[in-house]
Amino acid sequence: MSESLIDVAAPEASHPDDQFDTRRRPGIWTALRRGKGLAGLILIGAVVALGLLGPLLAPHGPTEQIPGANLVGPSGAHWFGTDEVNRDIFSRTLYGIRTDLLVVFLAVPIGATIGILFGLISSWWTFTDVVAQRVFDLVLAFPTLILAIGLTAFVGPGLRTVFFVIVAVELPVFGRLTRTSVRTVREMPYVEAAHVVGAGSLWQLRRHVLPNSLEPLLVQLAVSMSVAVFIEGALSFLGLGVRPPQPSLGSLIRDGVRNMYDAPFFAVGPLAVVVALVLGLLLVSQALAEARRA
Amino acid sequence: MGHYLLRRLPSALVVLAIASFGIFALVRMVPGDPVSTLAGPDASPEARAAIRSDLGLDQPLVTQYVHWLGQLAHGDFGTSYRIGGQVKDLVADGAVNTIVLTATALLLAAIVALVCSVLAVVLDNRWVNAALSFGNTLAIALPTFVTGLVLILLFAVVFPVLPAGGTPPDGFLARPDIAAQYLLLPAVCLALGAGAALTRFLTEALRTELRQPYVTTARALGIPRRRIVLTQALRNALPSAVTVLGIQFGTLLGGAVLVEAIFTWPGLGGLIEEAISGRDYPLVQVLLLLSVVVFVAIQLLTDVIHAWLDPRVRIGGTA
Amino acid sequence: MNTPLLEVTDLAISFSHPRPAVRSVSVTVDEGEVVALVGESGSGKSLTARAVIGLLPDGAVATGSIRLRGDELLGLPETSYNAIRGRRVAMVFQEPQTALNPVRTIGWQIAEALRAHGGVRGKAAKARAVELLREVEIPDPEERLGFYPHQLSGGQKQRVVLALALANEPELLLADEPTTALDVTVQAEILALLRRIRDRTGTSILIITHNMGVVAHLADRVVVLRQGEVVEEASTRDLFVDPRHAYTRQLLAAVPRLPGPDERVHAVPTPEVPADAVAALEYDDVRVQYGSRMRGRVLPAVDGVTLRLERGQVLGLVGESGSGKTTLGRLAAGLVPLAGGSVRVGGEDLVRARGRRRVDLRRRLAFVHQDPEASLDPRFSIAEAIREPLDVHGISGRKDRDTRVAELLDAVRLPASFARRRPRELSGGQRQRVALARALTLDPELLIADEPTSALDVSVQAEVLDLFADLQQRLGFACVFISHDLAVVNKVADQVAVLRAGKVVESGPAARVFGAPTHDYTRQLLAAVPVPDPTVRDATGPALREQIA
Amino acid sequence: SSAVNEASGASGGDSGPTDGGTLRIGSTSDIVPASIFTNSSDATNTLIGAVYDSLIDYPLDNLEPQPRLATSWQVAKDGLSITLQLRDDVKFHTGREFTSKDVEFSIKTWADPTWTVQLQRTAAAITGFDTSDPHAITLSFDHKLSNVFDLLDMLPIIDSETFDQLKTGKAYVGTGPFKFDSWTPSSKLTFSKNDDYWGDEPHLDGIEVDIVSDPQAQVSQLRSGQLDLVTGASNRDLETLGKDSKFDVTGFDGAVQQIYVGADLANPDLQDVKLRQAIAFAIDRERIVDEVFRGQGTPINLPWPDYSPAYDAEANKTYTYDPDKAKELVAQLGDSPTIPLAYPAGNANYEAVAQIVQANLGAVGIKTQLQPAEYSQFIKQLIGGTFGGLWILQHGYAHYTPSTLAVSAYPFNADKNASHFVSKAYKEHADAAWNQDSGDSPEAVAEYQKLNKDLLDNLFLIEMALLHFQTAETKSVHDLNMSKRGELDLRSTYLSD
Ligand SMILES: Nc1ncnc2c1ncn2[C@@H]1O[C@H](COP(=O)(O)OP(=O)(O)OP(=O)(O)O)[C@@H](O)[C@H]1O
Ligand SMILES: Nc1ncnc2c1ncn2[C@@H]1O[C@H](COP(=O)(O)OP(=O)(O)OP(=O)(O)O)[C@@H](O)[C@H]1O
Ligand SMILES: [Mg+2]
Ligand SMILES: [Mg+2]
Repeated sequence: MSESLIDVAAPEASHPDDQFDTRRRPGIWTALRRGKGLAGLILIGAVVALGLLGPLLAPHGPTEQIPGANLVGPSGAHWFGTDEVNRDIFSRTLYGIRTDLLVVFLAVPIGATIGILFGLISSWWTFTDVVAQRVFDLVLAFPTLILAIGLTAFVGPGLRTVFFVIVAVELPVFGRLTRTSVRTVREMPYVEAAHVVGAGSLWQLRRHVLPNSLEPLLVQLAVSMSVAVFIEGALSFLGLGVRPPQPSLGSLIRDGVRNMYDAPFFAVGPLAVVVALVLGLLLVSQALAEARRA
Repeated sequence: MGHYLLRRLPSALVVLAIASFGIFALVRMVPGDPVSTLAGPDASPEARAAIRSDLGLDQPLVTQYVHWLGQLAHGDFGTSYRIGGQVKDLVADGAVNTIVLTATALLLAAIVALVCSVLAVVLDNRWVNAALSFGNTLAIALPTFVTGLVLILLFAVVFPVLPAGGTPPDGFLARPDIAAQYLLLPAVCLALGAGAALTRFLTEALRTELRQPYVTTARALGIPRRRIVLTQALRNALPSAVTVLGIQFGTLLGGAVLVEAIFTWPGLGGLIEEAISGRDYPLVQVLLLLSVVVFVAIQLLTDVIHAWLDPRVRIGGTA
Repeated sequence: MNTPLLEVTDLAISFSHPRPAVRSVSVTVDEGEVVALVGESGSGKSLTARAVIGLLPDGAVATGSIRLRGDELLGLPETSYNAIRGRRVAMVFQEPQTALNPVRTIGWQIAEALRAHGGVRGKAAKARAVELLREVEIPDPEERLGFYPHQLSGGQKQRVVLALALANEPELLLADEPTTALDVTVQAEILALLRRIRDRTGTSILIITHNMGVVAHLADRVVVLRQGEVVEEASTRDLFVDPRHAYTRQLLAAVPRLPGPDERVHAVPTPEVPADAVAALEYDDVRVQYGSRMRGRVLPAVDGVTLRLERGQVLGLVGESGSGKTTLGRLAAGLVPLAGGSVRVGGEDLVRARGRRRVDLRRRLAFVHQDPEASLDPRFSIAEAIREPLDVHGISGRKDRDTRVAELLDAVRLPASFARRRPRELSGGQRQRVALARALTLDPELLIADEPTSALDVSVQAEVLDLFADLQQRLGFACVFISHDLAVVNKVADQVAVLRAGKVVESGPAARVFGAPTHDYTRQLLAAVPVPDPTVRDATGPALREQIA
Repeated sequence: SSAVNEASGASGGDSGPTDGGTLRIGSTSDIVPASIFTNSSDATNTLIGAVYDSLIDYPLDNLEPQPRLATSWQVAKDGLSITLQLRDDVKFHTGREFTSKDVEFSIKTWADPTWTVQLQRTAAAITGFDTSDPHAITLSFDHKLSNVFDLLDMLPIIDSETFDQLKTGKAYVGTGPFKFDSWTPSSKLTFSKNDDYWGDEPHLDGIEVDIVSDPQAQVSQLRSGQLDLVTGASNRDLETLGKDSKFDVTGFDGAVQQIYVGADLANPDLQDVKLRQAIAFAIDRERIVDEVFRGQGTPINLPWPDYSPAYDAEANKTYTYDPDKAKELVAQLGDSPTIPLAYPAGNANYEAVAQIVQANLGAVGIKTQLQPAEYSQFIKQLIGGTFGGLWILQHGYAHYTPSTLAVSAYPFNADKNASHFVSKAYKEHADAAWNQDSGDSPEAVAEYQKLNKDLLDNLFLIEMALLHFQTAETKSVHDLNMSKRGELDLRSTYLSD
């Protein structure tokens, strides 16, 4: 009897198959290596590569004015046509990508990071929460335009302004979103469980609350990155954005739209790039969200 | 809910007080001044001095601020430098248009987001998802000034079925059918971006909800997926969507500036742009203050809706 | 020969990990029959049941055959399944804590279940909901209809889930541990209810349980599972009398028992406690109220409790569901705001302690949540979850921590390979053991264990309890042990407190309370304990209770 | 029912003037009541042109005064006063009769600096008013006023009784062909026909001015039939519309503006005139006119149109596009640092011109940095003279008596200008040109030559092009006119259907 007891009570570890259970968990990286994630990465990669290799690929300088080529349509010589001051739109698009990469992949993440940190930390205590939320209200209440004008007063127009404006615009968005998630997640028993074993606020925030609040933030990040190009364009529209003659996707699209009736081709190239970039971003964010849900 | 609002009121008032000062100072910190835009480049220095004292801008800043506060306390919002009328009337006129436009857009965005995300989740069909996802991308990627002009080109110029812009000549109430036609293009244009972003959020949130154990319970009871999504998952996913909508509202108001310009919609967007470029301090100040009030209110509202949607927030405590 | 109601043949279920979760299970349930599925934790009981109702977790691949009255269910499209679920086959899931929609009232959820099969609506639905709640012994059913899940105690939730499953009077009820969170009296009611339903409507029941008493009490036939395979199948009587397989014998041998009436001790000397010793935990006239005072509706959950737990002792908390056991436990961990009285841990007030002191106190204290599923971060692997207390306090190096994790996994009888899994990929009992392992990580001085073994089969439970006793002996920690299983409490606890409606009705040394109960309620409890012996089935339960009462 | 059908106007061929219809005009910017007399926006211009009459009218293409409210006039021998005979059949829209008192009131209003009209100094120089005859007035001057007719052409005769309402934008009462009905700020202005007009009764029943700030939206609404006429379309759109059989583009050659590059001499790099000459040689004016303004302009060195008494065809060719010469000049100066080049942001034409100028200058070795500035800020910099480099802007008034420009247009002001250009000679010449009996006497012309030389030698302001004013309208709009002031003259305009 006692023999058999030992035999049958042996823990499940004794099962031989278990030794092989060492596969890597399908994580974020796997999600990016197939399906949607891969397609998104390729799109983003292509746009980034075009931007980085711009100087090598561009047939003309970004500000080079080609005599006589005034707003001519797409052709072998000018793939995307030329603009109203005789510049090659294709070349400008390539250089324009570089500007937007900076905005999309630097300004938005910076704003998002600060916003998330702010939202995380402030929402932990009631007092800071109230203060932070009201501050976010205030910042959100100022339309982008006014923020931009206000900021130009201090730093002057240009890429820097665009950068600051986007950081300032994204900060409260992420702050508020983080706070909402935090309020739900912090009620979860597993956060309490960490609290019980003595984990401090920071630990709970970093290890439990943040990772479990990421879904909406990931979506917002993709959306914000997409919208950044547009904010950049709108600012250029008001003369607060990237200064001419420096190209940017937003200002190229804006110029294209200005010439919509005469040169409908103008905006197509830059728009295609933006759509590719946005599609890439959304696909990647979708893939990541799916991977996190799985 | 009453006491809940009451509890929030003091902080809201503090925000308004701080905002009023912040706005007052900020507006004056921005370079350029109302006198030079009013007087134009060719005015003589005397002319400018005359205008300056006319507007009371020669007074010390603190005096001006106190004066303004005093006015506000009496419900007097001042007179516009440039346009000349009572700020109150100007804002009221513009506000009606803007409210109609943004409310319609918000409604459209919410409906589109609800329909699209529920469709995506309920059908869960590859092609439907791909189509929705692509539509989404376009809506997010295309700037308002592109979609606006394309819409006008399509529906007003090439196929002239809708007005290219402007507000209904007889107001919104006289002929609702006509008003709707005037409203359609700008509202759609404004709603696109917000609607698309919201769709993304809601779809993700719904997908997450569908993995919750209570959904398994519901499925085990034989409740069809469609119904689970509509009556249970949606309700759980909505609070975060409402927050996003509250945040999106800012973007929406920002977009309104552009949309109002493209569609010649005489609302607050155009007014604020004009007021800023003309450094029309009284008008800018009131508009910004209004914006802050609206935002504080919107945030209050989202919190209330939150509490209304989620009993755990409303009733408190965890089991 | 007539076809059985349910016929599962050669069911195998596998996931991406190499070892199949279910290898080959064949079970039949005849019309009106109650079949019990028992076996080792993690042996595939829950998965088998879920396969029947077509709700296997993502990534599960099932082969074999599942027939309901001869119709194949495996591989049936979702839409056809909907007509079957709830109406013909209903299921009560193992973990009731998260099984309810948090933002809908329970009344709504029951009405929705009724609506799903074109049943009653409106007023009639409400009446039926009240009836159902009453049937599952929920007090004040009319009022509770408007409650949200988070306002109910664990046992109440479990009963609501049962009510949901019974709403449409299914032909087959799959009940996965339907009574784990219930106190014995309610459990007895539920068992009686299940039997009543079977008798009245001819509903067949496939019940999964660890409680051999429940099996003995309810089941006609027993199927014993181990490592995804059926090791034995027999009628209840035969199984208890003449278990064939070694595992079954071990299972039966491990069943903890309460002392029989003749073994009862009448006077037990109270152990000597030095008068000046600092108690490990002290409740002094503690009061807790839930609900908002501003709404004017206050529910006293704990009402003037005074208890004292000496160092190195185990205090068993028993009592009906919703009587405030969990609340008392949470109080000790400083998780519930006090409405009155004081709680001292090692002589210190945890609620008032601040900063380092608080962290220090916390470190010496461990807590096992009643609901292990919810208390494990879904994004943490098992290893991370167990290691977290070490990480938090920065104790020892990385390697040592990993060793410790392996040690603990082994101690709770989990294979080391589970370290990489997420909580979702474990069975209920496995998760509970993870939660226990996590609580033991830091060698606590005070352990608050809220139903730590409710989801464990008796064999594993026996081992875990042995381990527990061993550790307790070695480390000398004090423990608050909350359980519905009086036999278990009897086995581990030095002191016992019996709670009812937030008040202590009786407390004292375990042997005395269980041996010579002085309070009626305690006697009721003891009488309601199902005896793991099918032959005495009729002598227990309500009948006996009445006798005693 | 469809909003489009209800909104779309009549269209079709022309069968002679017909009465009726409302002309819907798209304007870029709204009126600003506080500066209603400054020609500051196209809507203001339309309002002034529709509601008010002036005493005299200049034809578009010369400077010979024609009667309007004044039937005849006589300048005194000493050039220090003028007597005008006024019409006696004119009534304000309120029904009140128009008299010489109203002329006095109008001139005095203009002399008030708070209205900031360009000819304020000229109006202020009129100090004596003899209004004893209600239908004649004698104005006496402080000093000779060679440009008094400019004032009489520009000055609208306003009603003193409703003046308070004018200040707040509530009412605009004049004697003109249309009566002001309503103004909805930043939305629209409406006017209706003045049935008691002293001249030929207008054909149109009314005018509606829609404020459509986006030039492209104007074109869209014109194309979709919501507007009949737009004043703010871009040159490129005008070109396209001109080719479209459904639309007409009308040019008004006499009402001109000039686009120029200003140079702030406070910047040490710009102090050397050689650099400014290099700039003048480096700019490809032909290209700017052709590509940006689609041929609707003339390259210039001096601001005057060809009918101006100050016009000098030869002098106007002093600086033609000559990059080599520019390079030579730059080479003589050695390296210069980057110079800021400001322009008003958000305007496609300015932006394009600025980029071309930058490229032109870059090609000859002058480095510049573009500085788009928001309009309000730009004006402030202009007034304060704080550009510290180059700037691009337009100016007007060169199509009037030349002295008007020198004494009234800010960039040319000899006393103080944005260029920080101070020159005794220039000031003397400007004053002398003003102090003439008549704007086209040989003495005056001699002074203009001196002024021209000052401008060309000092180049504190480098003229680029003279721009013509254009409108686009549907084919149903006929007989459209424009005053020299740039106001639409709709007295004889009619809509065909
Ligand atoms: N979602 C999943 N992914 C991977 N493995 C799983 C999953 N769910 C269960 N398993 C594994 O399948 C086996 C059987 O699980 P099941 O839940 O059926 O056990 P059980 O018999 O109900 O145990 P318990 O009595 O502890 O509830 C276990 O070893 C478990 O680890
Ligand atoms: N957050 C809450 N809000 C309101 N009431 C609550 C809350 N948590 C618990 N209660 C109520 O307090 C009482 C005691 O609950 P508690 O969880 O302590 O019971 P329990 O003895 O642990 O029951 P079980 O054995 O069912 O787990 C119950 O009546 C319950 O409904
Ligand atoms: Mg199980
Ligand atoms: Mg409990």
